Amino acid sequence: MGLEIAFWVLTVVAVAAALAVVSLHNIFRAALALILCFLAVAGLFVTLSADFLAAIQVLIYVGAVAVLIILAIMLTREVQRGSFSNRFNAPVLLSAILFLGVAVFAVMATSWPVVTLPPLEATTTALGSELFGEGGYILPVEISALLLLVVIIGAITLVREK
Amino acid sequence: MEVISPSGPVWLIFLLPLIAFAVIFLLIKPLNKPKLASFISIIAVLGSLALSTWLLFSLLSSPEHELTVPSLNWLVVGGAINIQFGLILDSLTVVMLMVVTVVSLLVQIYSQGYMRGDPGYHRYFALMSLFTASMLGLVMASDLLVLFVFWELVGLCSYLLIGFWFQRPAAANAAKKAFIVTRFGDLGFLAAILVLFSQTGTLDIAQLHGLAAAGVLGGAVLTWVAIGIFLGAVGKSGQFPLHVWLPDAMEGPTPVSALIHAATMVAAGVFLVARMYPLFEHSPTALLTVATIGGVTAIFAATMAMVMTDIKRVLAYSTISQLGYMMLGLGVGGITIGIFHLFNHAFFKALLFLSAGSVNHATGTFDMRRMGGLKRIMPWTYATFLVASLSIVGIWPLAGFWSKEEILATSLESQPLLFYLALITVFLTAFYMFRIVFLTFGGQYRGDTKPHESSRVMVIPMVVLAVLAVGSGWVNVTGGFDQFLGHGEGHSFAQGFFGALAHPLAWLSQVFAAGGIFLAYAIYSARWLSAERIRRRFFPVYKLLSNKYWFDELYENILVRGILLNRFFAGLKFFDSRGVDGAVNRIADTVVTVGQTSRKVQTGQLQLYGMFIVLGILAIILAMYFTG
Amino acid sequence: MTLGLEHYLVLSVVLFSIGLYGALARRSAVIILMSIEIMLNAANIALVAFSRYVVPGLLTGQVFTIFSIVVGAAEVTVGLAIIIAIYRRRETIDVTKINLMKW
Amino acid sequence: MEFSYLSLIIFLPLAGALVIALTPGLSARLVRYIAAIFTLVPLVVSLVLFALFDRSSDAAGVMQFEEIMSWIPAIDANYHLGVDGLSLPLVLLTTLIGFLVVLISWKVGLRVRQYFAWLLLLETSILGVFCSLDLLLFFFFWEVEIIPMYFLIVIWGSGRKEYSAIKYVVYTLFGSALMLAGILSLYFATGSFNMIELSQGGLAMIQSILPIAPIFFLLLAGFAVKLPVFPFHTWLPDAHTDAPTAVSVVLAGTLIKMGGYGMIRICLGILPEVARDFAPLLLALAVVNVVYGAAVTLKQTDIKRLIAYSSISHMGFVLLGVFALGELSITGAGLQMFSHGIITGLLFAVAGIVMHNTGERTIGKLGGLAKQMPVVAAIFIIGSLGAMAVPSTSGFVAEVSVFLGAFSSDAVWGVRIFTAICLIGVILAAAYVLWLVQRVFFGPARGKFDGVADASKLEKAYCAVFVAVIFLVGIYPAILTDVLKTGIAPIANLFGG
Repeated sequence: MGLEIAFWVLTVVAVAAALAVVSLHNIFRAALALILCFLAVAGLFVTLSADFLAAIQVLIYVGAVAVLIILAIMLTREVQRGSFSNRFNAPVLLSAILFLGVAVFAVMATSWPVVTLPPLEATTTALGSELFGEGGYILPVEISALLLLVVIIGAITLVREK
Repeated sequence: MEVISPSGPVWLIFLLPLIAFAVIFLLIKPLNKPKLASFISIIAVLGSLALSTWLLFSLLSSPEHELTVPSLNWLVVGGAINIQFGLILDSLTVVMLMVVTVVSLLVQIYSQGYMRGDPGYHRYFALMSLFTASMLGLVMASDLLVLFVFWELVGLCSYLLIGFWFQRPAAANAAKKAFIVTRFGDLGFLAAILVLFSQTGTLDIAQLHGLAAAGVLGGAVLTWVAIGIFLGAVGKSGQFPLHVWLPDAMEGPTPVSALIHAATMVAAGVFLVARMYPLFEHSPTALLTVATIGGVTAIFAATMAMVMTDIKRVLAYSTISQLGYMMLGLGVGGITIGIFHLFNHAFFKALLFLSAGSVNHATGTFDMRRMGGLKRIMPWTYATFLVASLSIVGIWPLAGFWSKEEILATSLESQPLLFYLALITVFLTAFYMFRIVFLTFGGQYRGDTKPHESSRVMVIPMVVLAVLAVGSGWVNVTGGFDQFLGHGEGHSFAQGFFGALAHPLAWLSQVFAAGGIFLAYAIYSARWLSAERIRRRFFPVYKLLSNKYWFDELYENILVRGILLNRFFAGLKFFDSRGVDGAVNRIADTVVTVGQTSRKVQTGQLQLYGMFIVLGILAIILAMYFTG
Repeated sequence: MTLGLEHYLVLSVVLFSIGLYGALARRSAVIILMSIEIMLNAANIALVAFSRYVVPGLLTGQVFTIFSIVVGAAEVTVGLAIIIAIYRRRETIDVTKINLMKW
Repeated sequence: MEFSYLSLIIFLPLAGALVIALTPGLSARLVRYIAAIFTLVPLVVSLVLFALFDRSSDAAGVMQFEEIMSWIPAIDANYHLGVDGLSLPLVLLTTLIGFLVVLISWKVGLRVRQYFAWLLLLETSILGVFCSLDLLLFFFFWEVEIIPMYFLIVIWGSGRKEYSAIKYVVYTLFGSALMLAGILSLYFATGSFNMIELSQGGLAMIQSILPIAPIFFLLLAGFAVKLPVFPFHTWLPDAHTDAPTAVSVVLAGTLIKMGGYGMIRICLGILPEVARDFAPLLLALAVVNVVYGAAVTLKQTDIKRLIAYSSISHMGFVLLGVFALGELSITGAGLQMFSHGIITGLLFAVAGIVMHNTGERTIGKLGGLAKQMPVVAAIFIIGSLGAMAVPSTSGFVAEVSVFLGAFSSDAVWGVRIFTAICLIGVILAAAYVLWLVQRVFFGPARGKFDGVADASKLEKAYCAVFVAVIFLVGIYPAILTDVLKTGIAPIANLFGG
């Protein structure tokens, strides 16, 4: 029961925060709403028994990404300009709603192969062995590391003053 | 048919001048030895003459008057075509060989004097050799296509020789005109060749003769083929209505005119009809066409000859007129009559031109109004010209008489109307020839330069030709020529010589001829009648004649320039650049415009693209849902 | 009614649609980037939900989510760097005005 | 397997192009000599092939000097070369012209290395077309040619060169796109790219229900643009007019022959039934080409443009010969392709000399040049004689074979009428050729051309080669007909002789 309450609360928060991100005039506030949204998602991860993921979500998204975004907003002085919609506001909205309808319909119409087993509880260890263990995902992990390195160098190169 | 051996010398008859041409063009010209060029050319034609004479005697001693040599493959494609390069060695060939080599030899000797000092001396003799070679090849060819090859080469050589002084626009124009007008005729010839080939699968002349005789080739097809061939002859021989090139061809050097008018170019047409005569024989329509065109041309050209003031032009029209006689002879009589006139005509017409050239050499002009009184200054030229004139008029017993009499006699039998035309032409011929004689040689000299008799190298060929102009006709006095070429009765020389006068027709033609001469005397020598007053009296006629019936205007200005070039072809060009190419460009422009317009859909706004991507995905999902 | 896979999936779809709208309708590059992050998160929710309800014993979905988060972080970093670079040059990050490459 | 003569011929020019393009620091002089050597050797080799070629009647329809290697096994496309009596003369023509154009280009001074590299690449692609026995390989070589042509026109051309170059490329691509569609349809219908198999198996090989008439027209489109056939001809005058002299020579001499060759080899050889059905239509187009082309030629004022239009008229004779479907007429078409290559090549080369030396190309502004440049005039006149098919030149033999063959062919309805109309082209040819000669070379000499140089030794040399070939073929046509018949007889047999 508690799980359900948590789900609904977090859902409401997440959706509201997301709506705020796309509709707020003030970009800075939008960024703050985004952080809220991220946090709500982290909570949702918890309700899905993905505690390690929830932690990462908070660390990376709330900690790193959100900070980066705010930093960018400051650097580009976007706050004064504000957020406006472009010429295609209405059609895009319509498309998005259509998409929503179709996707929800698809979700509802599909019979998912749901299993009623209980979830693993201590996911951190399991994840660790899954990622680094025998027959696991060690190569993608290494590639991710490389990717991050490239991203760092790329970002530095891009923003470096000539 | 007996194979002549050795056959090498026979081939040499036309190869010798051809070799001379190549040698002069490739070897002598770079050395710049003009004298050598003329000697090589003359020696070559002399060799051909000797070989032709040898061939003549071989032929005379052979019973069928026909020999043969092994032929060579020329154009052979599987079973589709088999064109042999062979030689026909019959009496017709050998007569033509003699005419061509003799006239060519004399003309070339004469040219040594006439062309002295000309910068194109080498080129002249090289082309003369080629011209002679082509004509010799033409008369010997055994296949119609090979004959056509030489036929075209003859045309080409006359193009190059008429346009010899290419820096004169008139000469260049005349050359072009000659080639194109004769090409019109050649079109008929070529069409006839195509029909013959598609009907029979062969172009061998002897075989075609056989097919025509056997009746395999007959009816309308044969008539059309014959008329097509005749069209070729009309072009080459300057018959009405394709005569317009011949007078203009006077722009070439005078010896060239002599050769063209006597032995080569124009003779080729008459020869062609004679060569293909077995085809004509089986089509009365074709024969009638030949005779009619011949008769009409004879009088038509003679009328124009009466008013020309340029001595060479008068002679040119007289050639057309005489060629008309030959065609008439072929049309009403047969090979022998036409060819006999060609044979005689070759000598006296060559002589007339050479004499005219001699006069020109002395006075520097061809305009008879600026001549006169040359009788005393140039006695040799005068004498030879007079002989030739009497011969062409047909005065007994000169050469022209014998052949012209035969034509008149045979035409009276079959086509009386054409006979009257021919008879009037006799009168006209006498008039215009003696108009030249009196205007040029009689009276007082009206020019500015100091005329003189020509050098010996020019006079001697003229004298030789004069002898031939008197005596060439006598070969048939005994009927020998007829027998040689075909069939006929023989009789003694004396019987023939004087017997000809026993016929009343002979006297009639003599009276007409004398009448013409007398009229010319009355107007131009004795001046009992004023030429000026006659001209004014008959001014419209004079105008018509001196403008050559406006044929040149009709062809050049109205048909070619006015209608074809400026209207039709210009229209086509406009259509090509605006219509066809314009359509292409318009299609290209349309594509560009469509692109310009439709690229606006590509706003460059990624977000719009994103929206369409979403809509696309939705469409795919829905499609998948509803279909599957 | 107990919580099921459908709940999470619908939530994911809703978030995704919101992000989609934001990414396609906003002018500011930063907002667009933020919207894309929302979409990424929506996808992550779906991944984790599938992992939870379809194969509870395995953690494949979560592993994927980790990679997804890494890639998302990388994307944000580069994206923001580009935005800043563009801003330096053109004094704007309005995407409708960034059209030098058009045509 | 015997020695790969054909690969050698095809790829030597390419090798030359690579040497020129990749070796740094070559002097212009050296580049010319390299180009000359790398085109002379293929010429010599093709002469050797010509001598070795089996002319006996057993050789009819047999490919000689065949080479075959797998190229793209997945779709059964092979590197398959070979020549028969039809293609060998064209190979010889291409190598001959290929060598001569290097000499013609001797005076080119702009970006010499690039120029000769493109020129050599061009030769490789044309040779490849004539030697390919695999449709895909054929198409490959067919397309490669566009690249060097574009650059040659656009960089070394004159006048509206960009326009002409683009027009050339677009036209050619238009045609070859349709042709590719045709080739692929043929492949899907029969499962083979092999020309020999296709022509021997004929339509019996067609397994699917694809209609064959559209395939025929798709294939024909590519050839028709190249030949060119009215109304696809307008690229030709533009390209010729604006291209540099040597490229005009290649274009007229060999490139447009690819069209005629393709028609005989592919349209006739592989799809004879359709060819017979549609022959009257194509003959009508041939008549238009001949007469209309000649009529438009008469009104041209630019010396190169005039020659270009005359090509359209002359290619009409090729079309006439091909679609009259008789053995003699197709042989005539083959002769005409060879002969036109030499004659028009010569005319363009000489026109190039005139333009180069006088700096003038409008006919009306030229005149009396026979006085100042007698050798050039003589050579040009010889070329003109060929163009108006005067006997003893190759043009005569070719045209007369076409006429005789077409008129006596009974494979096609109405062929006589079409042939008869085409005769008009003969007169018009004489008219425009003589008019051109008269306007440019005859008449009083003009003072402004007094210092104009006559042909140089090199120019005399290459013109002499052209002239020699013109007369050789004209006087002794068997030298070509003996070879042509082995290739053409089997194709003509498809139409009952």
